[in-house]
Parts: sequence; structure tokens; C-alpha cells
Amino acid sequence: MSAVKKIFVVEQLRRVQMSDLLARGTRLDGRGLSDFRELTITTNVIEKAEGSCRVKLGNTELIAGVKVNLGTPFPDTPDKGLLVVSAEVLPLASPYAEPGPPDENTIELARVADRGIRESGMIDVSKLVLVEGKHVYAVFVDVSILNVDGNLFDATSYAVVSSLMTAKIPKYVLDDKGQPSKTDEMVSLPIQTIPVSVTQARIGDHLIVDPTSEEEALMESRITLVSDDKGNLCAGQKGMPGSLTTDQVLQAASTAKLKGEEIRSIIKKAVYNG
Amino acid sequence: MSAVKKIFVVEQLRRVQMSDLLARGTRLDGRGLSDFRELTITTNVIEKAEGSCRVKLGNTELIAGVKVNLGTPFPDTPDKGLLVVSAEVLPLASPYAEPGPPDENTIELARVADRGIRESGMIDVSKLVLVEGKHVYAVFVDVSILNVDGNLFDATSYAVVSSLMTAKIPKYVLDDKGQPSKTDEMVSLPIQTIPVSVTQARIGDHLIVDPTSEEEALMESRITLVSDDKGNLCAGQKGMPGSLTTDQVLQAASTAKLKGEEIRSIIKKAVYNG
Amino acid sequence: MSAVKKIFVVEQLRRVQMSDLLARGTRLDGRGLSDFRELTITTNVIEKAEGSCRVKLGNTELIAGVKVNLGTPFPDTPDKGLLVVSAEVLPLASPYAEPGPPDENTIELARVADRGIRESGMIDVSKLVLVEGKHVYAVFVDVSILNVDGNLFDATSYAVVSSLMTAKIPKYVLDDKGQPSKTDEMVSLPIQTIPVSVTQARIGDHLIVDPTSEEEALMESRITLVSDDKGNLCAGQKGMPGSLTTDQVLQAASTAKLKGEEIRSIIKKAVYNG
Amino acid sequence: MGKQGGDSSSLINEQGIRADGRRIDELRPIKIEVGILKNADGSAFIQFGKNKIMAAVYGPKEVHPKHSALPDRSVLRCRYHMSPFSTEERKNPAPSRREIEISKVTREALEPSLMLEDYPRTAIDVFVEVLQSDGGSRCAGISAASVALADAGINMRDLVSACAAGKVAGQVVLDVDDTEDKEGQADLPIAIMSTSNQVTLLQLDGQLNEEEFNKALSWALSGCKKVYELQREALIGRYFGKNEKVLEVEQ
Amino acid sequence: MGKQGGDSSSLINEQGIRADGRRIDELRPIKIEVGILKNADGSAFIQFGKNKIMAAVYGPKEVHPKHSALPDRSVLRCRYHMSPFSTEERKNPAPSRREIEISKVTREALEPSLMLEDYPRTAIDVFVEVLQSDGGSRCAGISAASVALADAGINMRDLVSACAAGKVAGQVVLDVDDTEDKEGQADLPIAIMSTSNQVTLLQLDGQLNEEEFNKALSWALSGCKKVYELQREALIGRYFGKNEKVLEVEQ
Amino acid sequence: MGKQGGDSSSLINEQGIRADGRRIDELRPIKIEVGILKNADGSAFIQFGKNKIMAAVYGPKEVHPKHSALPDRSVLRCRYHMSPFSTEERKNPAPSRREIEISKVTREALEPSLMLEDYPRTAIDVFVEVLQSDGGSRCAGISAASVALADAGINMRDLVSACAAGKVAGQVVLDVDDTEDKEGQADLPIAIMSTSNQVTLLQLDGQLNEEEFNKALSWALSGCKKVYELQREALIGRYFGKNEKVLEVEQ
Repeated sequence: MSAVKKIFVVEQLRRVQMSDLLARGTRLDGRGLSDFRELTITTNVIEKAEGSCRVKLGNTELIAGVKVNLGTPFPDTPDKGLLVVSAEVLPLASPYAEPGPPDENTIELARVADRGIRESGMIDVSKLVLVEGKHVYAVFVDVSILNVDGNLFDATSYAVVSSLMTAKIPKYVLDDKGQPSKTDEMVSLPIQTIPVSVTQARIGDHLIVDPTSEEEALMESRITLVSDDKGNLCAGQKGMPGSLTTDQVLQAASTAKLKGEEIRSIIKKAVYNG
Repeated sequence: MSAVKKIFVVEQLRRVQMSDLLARGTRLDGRGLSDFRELTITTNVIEKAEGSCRVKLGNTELIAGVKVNLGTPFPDTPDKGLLVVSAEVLPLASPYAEPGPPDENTIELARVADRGIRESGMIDVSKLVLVEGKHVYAVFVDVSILNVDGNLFDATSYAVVSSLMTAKIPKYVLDDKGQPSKTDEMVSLPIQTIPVSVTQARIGDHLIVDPTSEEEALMESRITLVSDDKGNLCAGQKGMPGSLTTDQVLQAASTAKLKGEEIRSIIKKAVYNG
Repeated sequence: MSAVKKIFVVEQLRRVQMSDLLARGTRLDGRGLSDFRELTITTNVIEKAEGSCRVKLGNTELIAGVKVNLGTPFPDTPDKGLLVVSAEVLPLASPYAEPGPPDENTIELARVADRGIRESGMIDVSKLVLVEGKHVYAVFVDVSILNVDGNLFDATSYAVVSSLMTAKIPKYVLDDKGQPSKTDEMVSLPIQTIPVSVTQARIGDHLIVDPTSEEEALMESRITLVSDDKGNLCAGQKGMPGSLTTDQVLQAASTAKLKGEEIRSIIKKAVYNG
Repeated sequence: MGKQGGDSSSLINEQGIRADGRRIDELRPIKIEVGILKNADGSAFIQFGKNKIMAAVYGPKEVHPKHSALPDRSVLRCRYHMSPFSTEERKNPAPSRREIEISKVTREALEPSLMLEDYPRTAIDVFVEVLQSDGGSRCAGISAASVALADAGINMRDLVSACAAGKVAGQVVLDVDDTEDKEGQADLPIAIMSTSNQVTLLQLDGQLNEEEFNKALSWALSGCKKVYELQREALIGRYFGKNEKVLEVEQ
Repeated sequence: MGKQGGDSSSLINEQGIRADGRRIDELRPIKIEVGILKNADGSAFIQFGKNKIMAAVYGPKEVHPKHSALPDRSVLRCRYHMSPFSTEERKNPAPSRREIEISKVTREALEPSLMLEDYPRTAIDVFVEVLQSDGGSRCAGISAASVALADAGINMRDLVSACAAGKVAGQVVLDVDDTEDKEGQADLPIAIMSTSNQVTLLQLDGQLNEEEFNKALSWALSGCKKVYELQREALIGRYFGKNEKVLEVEQ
Repeated sequence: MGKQGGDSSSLINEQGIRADGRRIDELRPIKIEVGILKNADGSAFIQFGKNKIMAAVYGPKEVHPKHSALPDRSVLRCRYHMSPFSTEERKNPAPSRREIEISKVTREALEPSLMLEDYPRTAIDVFVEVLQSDGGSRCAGISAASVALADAGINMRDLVSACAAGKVAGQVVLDVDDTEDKEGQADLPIAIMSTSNQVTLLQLDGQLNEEEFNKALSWALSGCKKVYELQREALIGRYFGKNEKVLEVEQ
């Protein structure tokens, strides 16, 4: 039997095992289909950043940091501050991660995290303006992924959200020449809502939340949906070269709302009591 | 017989066939040595661009678009507007085209097209200045090549020239602070002449105009010469790792002038009646 | 015997030969352990540059040129001019040099040369300021390496130092609007000291100065130390995947000071009498 | 920037008619042409409102470098790219992060429809070039690419048809155009395989409550099915009718 | 910029106490944790003053491309990288020339300690990620990387331990922090293999006369030996004591 | 920028003498040195007016990657590059589009002269480095490169010799320098194989009527032949005369 055939057989066996488990409502690590792994958020781990946190979601581990400086707004949105979300899967994080510019997976990851923040209106960017068209706050959130064990989409989103919630930025005032000048006062960012990302993987006919790397290796498709405080969906992304039925999409939407509330209270607790 | 040898033999046979045809004054597709393929120019195909056209030269097909905005002049030419010509052989266009930054062939292509426009003085760049040294019009002509069947040099040049001729750009005036402000009035670019590129391929002792891909595969050298309304030569480029006799150069120059007039009237008709 | 084994054996034999020579206090080309090869510095070889020289150190050969223009200082050093040192090992210089962006070796080379200039305070960058925070002189020193035969670190440093010493830059004055305007007067750069780099290679237990390419192929570690006019050490860099004892480090420091004076007088002679 | 800021009151009038004259459940005019590029193994041109998009397929073909080939199926590769003149402001020709993301979701939208296992150790390249963009270019590009794949004769389970729904001026609408995308509240692009109702692309930008989400999803699905009819007709026209037949949506 | 300009008079007071309360021959507080990343073959986290640095090792492993493998030993590769949030001003994530140089000297500082000849035709990757930087990050990174290499079970002659000395306000001091680095007169980072006293890293930025150089070198060596003790204790704690034991320097 | 704008009236005086003292049909002073780089297989240094250009050849040599080798001949590769200090304003060392184009036409100018079929499955690298540029650097570089190829012992049919003619202040002139190139009306760089009169490089920037074109072409050809004599003498000097003989054009 060729090596390639052998790998197929092994993968096939795992698929069958996984399928049997899912049919009985459980998973390799004993979780139910809609159970998240333990989520730990530790805030203010990087003192030099304006906001920061370390997120552990099972064995997936990452650090987010917020840096704020002054910038020039985009010409087509002179009345809005800047918000830039980036992520890097560090080569420390996995035997498959390579150093270098972000690949399409990492670009998608950062753009989906960004979409959740932006479309939920989490930050009132109109309040990040000092002089319209000229001087605005530029908020950079960077995520360094330290260990990969599945569900980077949600872990990244939680890290971005939590670090923004903890951030204290220097208040600027305008001097008599209309130039911004930094004061010693530190203020929070204008937070309007707490968007929560919930990612589900389809394996066979089952949708499971918060997949591990092992589960991701067997998933056919993935759907990430972000909901806000009021239960509105505000961002979404289907991924992977498989499909979903419309019923699965609707089921995913309702799970996203439900689990979103659960996670939101964990985030709030970590940030406000952390 | 090895595969490499076989290819040599086939190529050799084609070379002989081509040579026989050329000696009788004709070509694989029945054209005479100095006949162009059918040239079709359709203008204003991209409504969002300030000027545009689609050029078909036989099966070679491409689209050019003109975008105009305000820019800062180069320090050494404060009294001149900006004109930038770029081209991309899209990966749609040929099995040999690769996505990515332009290779040396595409850079040469865009630079030779640019040279014809610039050196002919087609656009009076001194009229593209709003405030000397500070505010000038920046005219970008981009060419997307959709299908490659030989003679990209001429097709690209015709597309650039025709799209510039059709362009209508917003007129700017200076407000009371000396800042440029856009008006609703649309004006044409300051066209001074219509440069026409004529490319000839040498196969054996013969010069043929407007080579197809098939002919280009057999050509030893290539010469592109651009002439203006008055019959001046204003740009030239020999290409390919073969040579030309001085007689062939002089013959190419006189053909370029002659065929240039023919093509110029096709361009004029397409643009002014199109 | 396999090809790889053969190479090992040859290298081993050379190592033994080298080791025998060094134990007797001499080298393949007859030099003593602390002898430099002949150093020739020819100044003002590039008339278009503000300063330039050609350095030959044995068969290692390179050209440095200084270009000066006006720039904006870094925000955190508004009271200092700009000084940028770059180097390129041209593909002409060696069968192993590749065209393209600088690799880690070339980056290290330029950074170590830069460090010697900067940390010695050779140029009083506070005198390169026209308007604090706004207009400063920007001094670029570029080194083109033409032939590689070992000890690029020292040769590069001498070329940078000598070209800076010969440079004559246009004096700028402020016009009545506070804008810098160029005058015809040419002035020297504000030179404060002449830093001299001395690089030593460890082969076995021996330290040798100014290694050739052949010696570098056998060296286990390398140490570059730069000293100024007063005999202070002002920059250093250990390189290569081998180590040094602390005694070797101290010996290297004292040799660097000693040989530094010797080289400094060669540089002075070349620049002031050149 | 998010979709919260825009004053979208003028986008739908009191009669429920949108700025460009459409009803809220009406698609923009669509034309599909098949097989118009000579060199490509398959090609299609789509006009979708003001979107003008060319799609071409090369393959199945040899893979370079060889080690990126798969032993049991073909590797699908997609590039979504915008010509510099396709947008209001000239677009830099280097691929943006947005284009890289759309290239990825385009590939993942098309892949479920293809029988890649029929072409082991090969690659299939899909190139989508946006010549003029007008909101919804990713959907139009996917629909054109699927037709181009059929034109190239790649074995497929079904065509992939794409369409967006969204929310504008507080109402769910079908097929969001450029202005509505910028000033509206939400955009939900969807792609499906029509005969099996499988969703192969789904993205969401902007806020929808659960009821709006359900409605937008169902409208987008019906939009996809109209696109499917036009894709089918274009292919039939190409292979059984007169060449380069141009079809216009009738509603 | 050079180190000549700074007014460093306030960096050491009349009692010989530095701005952060240390004596001139005192190290900043140091903690080392071993084996904390799940996927890496070896890992270590170091806090060195305010430096927070993660090091991970993958390997020995297959080399790609194959022709870059060596027949007689493993290829050691290192990346020193700073997270964008690790510095006062946000750092661009693309590798700077400084990071490329430090990656190189880090590799050359570690290589003499490793028995690479035990792993022919393989590669060993060392990744050093600076999460927060505070002066001396290259030394802290090398020390952490050496522990991570031990945690990965790579055969080694000795640990590599790194520490800087320097000159601040006219005096030789041990372990220069960020402020002292910027406003001081010299920085001399050193790495050694403690048991054999072999120097594997040496850099010098700034001016030292011969006497100061000798003193700074000897202080840096003694700093390295303190770091070595902490590295050893962290590894013993990991393998023989309770997991993730946190050790603090006692002086 | 185009050549139409310049006020070129001062470039040639009433006696037909140019700004630098030359007649309109006179070359700038030229020196060629052969074989001056130690590592290269062949090399030449040319001074052509103020142009100072080094050319080096490595090869025939193995090709990497192997699949880019050709079974029936050598692959010729050329790089034309300007040192940052070679121009009035410092030149960014990254290759510009201009340098990429000149690299290509340089290769195509040299290739017809070489018997590449004598070296199958190999590569020949030609590197042209402009140390100081002064108008006409591409011609001077091609002439130097051809000498370096001869010095490297590459089999050739003939030397390639290059020279430009142009139009300045309304008159055809030989060998356009930097100022004349910027303020003149046309530049026509040409390369030929002298013995067979084959044109291997031709470019044209700027306007010439048919008569002027013919005249400029014929002047450029005669310039090439003078360059050819100097190339030949330099090679003879190198191989049969005293080493590093420096030859100056006599007119």
C-alpha cells in the first residue's frame, strides 16, 4: 500500500471516528457540539502598549497590543479616526507557520477581525477626530499569535476587542496655533458595543463551535458570525472549500447570537475585574 | 530522436515554410509583408475612466483607461504636468503570462509606449500646470492586455493614444486661497499630434509589419518606430537577440512613416466618429 | 572516496598547513600575523559626488561616494543631521555575489561601518542642522564593492571615512522666508575624529589582522574593533559561528588600538596629500 | 469604514424605488458572454450593472513547482484583480489585501462545484479581472468564473451563481450597488450551487437583526437563481445557439 | 544616533544609585519560564527588567529547499523579531535592518554551543519574539533561546548566557536598560559559554577607553554567570521540580 | 520628460563648437582598460567622457535553477546598474524600470555577437556598473561589456561597439553628452558589429525627420567604428603589449 493511500486510510478512519462521536453529541476532547474550550483573558500584559491582553482559548494562545498615535484621516472620511487591525501567526506558533509577509490565511484572519470591530461600530471613530480632515487618532491593534490550536478567528477577535476595551490613550488638546498637544490625562476609547465572534465548523452534517486544530483538519467548511450587544449580526465569513445548506447558515446565526452572549460576559468580567 | 531534437526539426520546418511564403511576398494568414491585420478601436468602454478604449488588432485585444488627478510636479520640471503610462499583460491573456509585478518584457512595452507619447509631444504637458511647482494634473494611462496574439507594442501604443484622445477631464480653477478646486466643466487634454507606432519583425532577410505570435516565435529581431503627424520619427526601439542591417533600418523607417499615416487615419476615424 | 569526503580532506590539509605557518608567525602570503596588506586610497575619483575615493586593500577593491542633500530630521532627533551608510557587494566582485537586495552579510557590513562613524562622533551631526526639526543636511555614503578578497569590514570603513573626509558640500543659507537656499560656497563636513576599524580573524589559537578570502574560509571567528584618535574603542562586532576567549578579546582590543594608529596615518596622508 | 455613518434616507423613495430606478427586490441589468477570449481554455464576460468583468480559465495544466501538485486531485488557483482604471480613484496595480481576501473566497466559492478529483497532479487557474467595478464585483466575478470553467470543459456538479442582498435606508434590498454599498447599512454577498441549494460563499458587512438576516439570505438566494438562469442561457447560446449571444435579464 | 549627545548626569545619583534604584553592578530582576508553548519542540519565556521575550525551537527537522541542507551537520536558523506593540512607537512588522543583524549575531552566539554535527541534513529553527523591549533585548533573547534549545533536547556543550555592561554618566555599569542605552555613553553586550569562558557574542556601541573596556568586559562576564545560574535553575525546575517554576534573581 | 522644451541655443556656438569644446562630429575622450578585476573571468573599465563604467563577465558557468538552462546553448544574462553616487541626485540602489530596460537591450545588443551554442547548458553573466554617468552610459557600457566578454575568452563573431548620435540646437551631432541629452532634441544610440555592419542596438528618443535620421544613423555608425578601434587596441595592449595599457582616442 502506497504512502499516499495509507494517509488516506488513516484520515478516513479519523473521519469515521469523529463522525461517530458527533452523532452521539460529543467530541474528541469530551466537549458538546456547542461548547467552547476554556477562555482566559489576562489584561494589561504589555505595559508599554496603550492596551493589551493575552488570550488563551484552549491551547490557542495570543497577545494583542494597542498603540495609538496621531495621524491624517483618509481623504474620503475626514471626520473619522483611523483603526487598523493586523495579525501575525508567529513562526513560534506552529510547525507550519513561516516567517515572512502575511499569507492569504493571515490576511483573511485580520480582515475578518477588523470587519467585526468596524461594522459593529464598537469604536465611535467620529470621536477620534481632533481637527477634521487634518488630525485624528490612529489606533493600531496588532495581534501576535504564539500557539496555534484551532479557532484563530475567534481568539483573535476576542484579543482585539479586549485590548481595545482596556486601552487608555493620552488625551490631546489643541494649542493656540491649532496644533494637537499631548496632555497627561489618559482616557478610554469611545466604546459603543462589544462585538463577539463565534466560529463554527461543519464536519459532515454537524456544526461545532470553537474547533481545535485537529477538528479543523477534518472540517469541510467554516462560518464565522459576529454579533453585537443587541443581538444584531454585524460581520460574517464563510471559509474553506466546502459548502453549507441554508438551514445550516440559519442554525449558525442563531448559535452565534446565543454563544456570543456567553462569551461577552466572560470578556466583560476579564476586562472590568481583570 | 530526442524530444529536444524533434522540436528543432518542427521549428526548422516552420522556418522553411515561412521563408518560402515570405519569398513569394505573402504570409501564413495571407497578408502581404506590409499589411496590418484588422484594427478595431472602440472608445469610451469604461465609463468610470476619464478616457478609455478597447483595441483589437487581429486577435490581440486590450483595454486602456485614463485616470486624471492632481499631483505635485517633479522638482526638476516644476512647469510640467505628469504623464505615466503602465501596462499589464493580464494572466488571462496567454498561457505564458504570470500574475505578479511586471517583467522586463512588460516594462519595455510600457516604456516604449510612453516614449512615443512623450517624445512626440502628443500632450502639451506645460498646459497641465495649475500652480507651477505645486499643483499639476497627473495623467495615468493604464493598459490591461486581455489576449496576446503578437505585436503588443503597436496595439498598446494605439490604445494609449486613442484613450488620451477621447479623455475628458474635470477642469480645476484656483480658489481665493490659491487652492485648486474642481469644476463641473470637462475639457479635453491638450493634444498636439498623433504619434503612431509601427513595429516590424525581421525573419531571414524579410521585414514584415504587425507580426502575429506565430511570426514572433520565428523572428530574429524586431524594430519599433513611432512617427508623428509631420512624418518625423520620434521614438524607436530595436528588440530581440538578433540584428538588422543598416539598409533594413532605413527601410523600416520609411515603412513606419508610410504605414503610420494609414493607421493615423483609422485612429482619427475611431475617436472622432466613434 | 565521495566528493564530500574529498573536500573535507582538502580543507583539513589546508587547515593543517595554515596552522603550521601561523605557529611559525607567518601566513600564506608571507605577512606576519599583525601585518596589513598594502592599503591604497585614491581620493576624488567620482567628480559628480561630493566626496569619493577608491580603496584597494590587497586585492579587495571598492569605491565610496558621498552625496549630500537637504532632508527632514527624525522626530526624536530634531537637532541632528542625517547620516546614512550603505554598501553593496556588486555582482562584479565575486563569483558568489548575487544581484538583489542586500543579504544579512551586507546589512551587517554596512551597519558595522555606520556604527564606527556614528559612535566615534566622527561627524558632528549637530552642525548639520539648518532649521531645527525642519531642515538638515542628509549625508549619504554609498560603497560599491568591486572585488572581494577578504576583510570587507575594514576596507569598507576606510572608504567611508576617507570619502567623508574629502567631501565638499554646498553651503546653504536661509533666505528671508526661512527657506534654505544653496550658495556657491563649498565647505567640508564637521570632522571631529578619524575612527579606524581593525578586524582580526581567529584561526585555531591565533589572531591575525586583515584576513584574505582564503584565510576567511578557514577562520572560526572574527572580531572588528574601531578606535578613535584618542585610542578609545567606539564600536565592535564579533562575527562568525565560533567563539573567542576573554584573553583573545583583550589582545584584539590592544592590537586594534596599535594598528589603528598606523592605518590612521595612511588615511590622513592619502586624504590630505592625495 | 463601517456602514453606520451614512445618511441613506435618499436611497429609497416613498414609492419604494431606489436611486437607480429599481424596486427593492430587483436585480441590475445583467449580460453574460461566453468564450470571447481566444487564448484561454474557457472565458466569460459579465456586465452586472456597471460592473464589467472578464473571467478566464487555463487548465487543467502542469503544476510548477512540481511539489505543489496533489496526487489525488487538481489544485484550483484563483486571482481576483482590479484594473487600475476600474475604480473612481486609480487603483494601484499591486494586489491589495482586499483583492487577496476576495481571491481566496472566490476560490472557496467555486471549489465545491468542481470535480477536481478528475484531474490529479494538475492545476486549474481562474483569473477574474474587474475592468469596471460597481459594487457586487466579487459576486459578478464568481458567476462569470463559473461560466468560464464550464466553457473550459472542467467537470462540475453545478454552476455557482452569486448575488448579494443588503440593507439600505432601513430596508432589506436585493443586489446592492456601489452607492448603496457605501451609504447603506449592510451587504450580504452569497454564492450557491442552485440545484442543491448549497451555500459556497457568504460574507456579511454591516448590521442585520435575525429577521433581516433571514430575509436578506432568502432574497440573495432568489437573486442567485436568476443569475443561474442567465448563466445557463449564455452557455446554451454559446454551444447550441448563435455564438456570443447576449442575454438580458427580464423580470 | 551616537551616544555622545545625551545629558546623562541624572542617571546615577551621588550615592551611586541608578534611576531605577539599582546599584551600578546590579542586574534587573529576571524570571525564566521553560516549556510554555505547546506546539514548539522547546520554548522559554524570559522577563529581564521590562523585556518580555518568548523563544521557541523547532527541529531538528527536514530542510526545504533540500539543496540548502548540509551533509555533515544541521543548519541553524534564527529569527529575532519585535512585535509591533513591543516598543514606544509602533514598530512596523516587516523585519528591519537592525532585526536582520541581531538575528545573525544571535545565531552566531548560539552556534558554538550546539553539537550540530549530531543532526546531519536537518535544520534547527530558533525564533525569538520580543513582546516588550527595554534595552538589552538581544541578550535576553539569546539567553532565552539557549534555554529553549535545551528544552528541545538539542545536544549542547553548554548553555549560552548573555548580559551587557556599559558606561553611563561616566561610570561603568552592569546591565544597561532602555533609558541608559539611549542617554548613556556605551553599551557592550556579551554572550558566553560559562563553563569554558568562551565569548560567543560581543558588540560595542559607544566609547570606552582601554581600562573601561576591560572593566566593562569583566562585569558583563559576571552578569552572564548570574544569568547562567537562573537558566540552570529554570531547567532543573522544569525537569526535576514543579512545572513552570518561576525563579527570581537574588542578590 | 520629452526633449521639446529645452532652450538649446547655447549648446553649439556660431563656429559649430559645442559647450564642451567638441566639433559636432567629434567623440568625447575615451579610455579602455582590460582585465582589471581579479575575481571576474573577464573585465573592462571604460571612461567615455565623464562616464566611468566597469564591466565584468562570469562564465560560462552552471545555471541555477537547473531548469532554466538550455540544451543547445548558453543563457546570456545582463545587469546594467548605476551606483548610488553615479548621478547628480543620489540614485536609489534598487533597480529602476529604466535600468531593467537597459539591461534587456544591452543583452540583446551583445547576444548576436556571441557563439552561445558553443556552451550548452551554461550561463554567462555580464555585469555593467555605472560608477559615474554622463549621457551615453548604455553605449559605453555595451562597448565595455563586449571587451570584457573577449577578455573572458567567450567565443564571438565580432566585438560590439556602441555610440550615439543625436540632434542638438537643430543640428545632427555625434556622441550626445548629459547636458545635450537633457536639452537637445533627439538621441539615437546604436550598437553594431563593425565587420559585418549589423545593427544590434537601436533606440530613439526625440524627433528626427527622415533626412536627419539617415544622417544621425550614419554618424553613429562611424562613431561605433572609432570605438571599435579603441576596443581592439585595448585588447591587443592587454594580450600582446604592456598590461593595462591606456588608450586615448586621437581625432
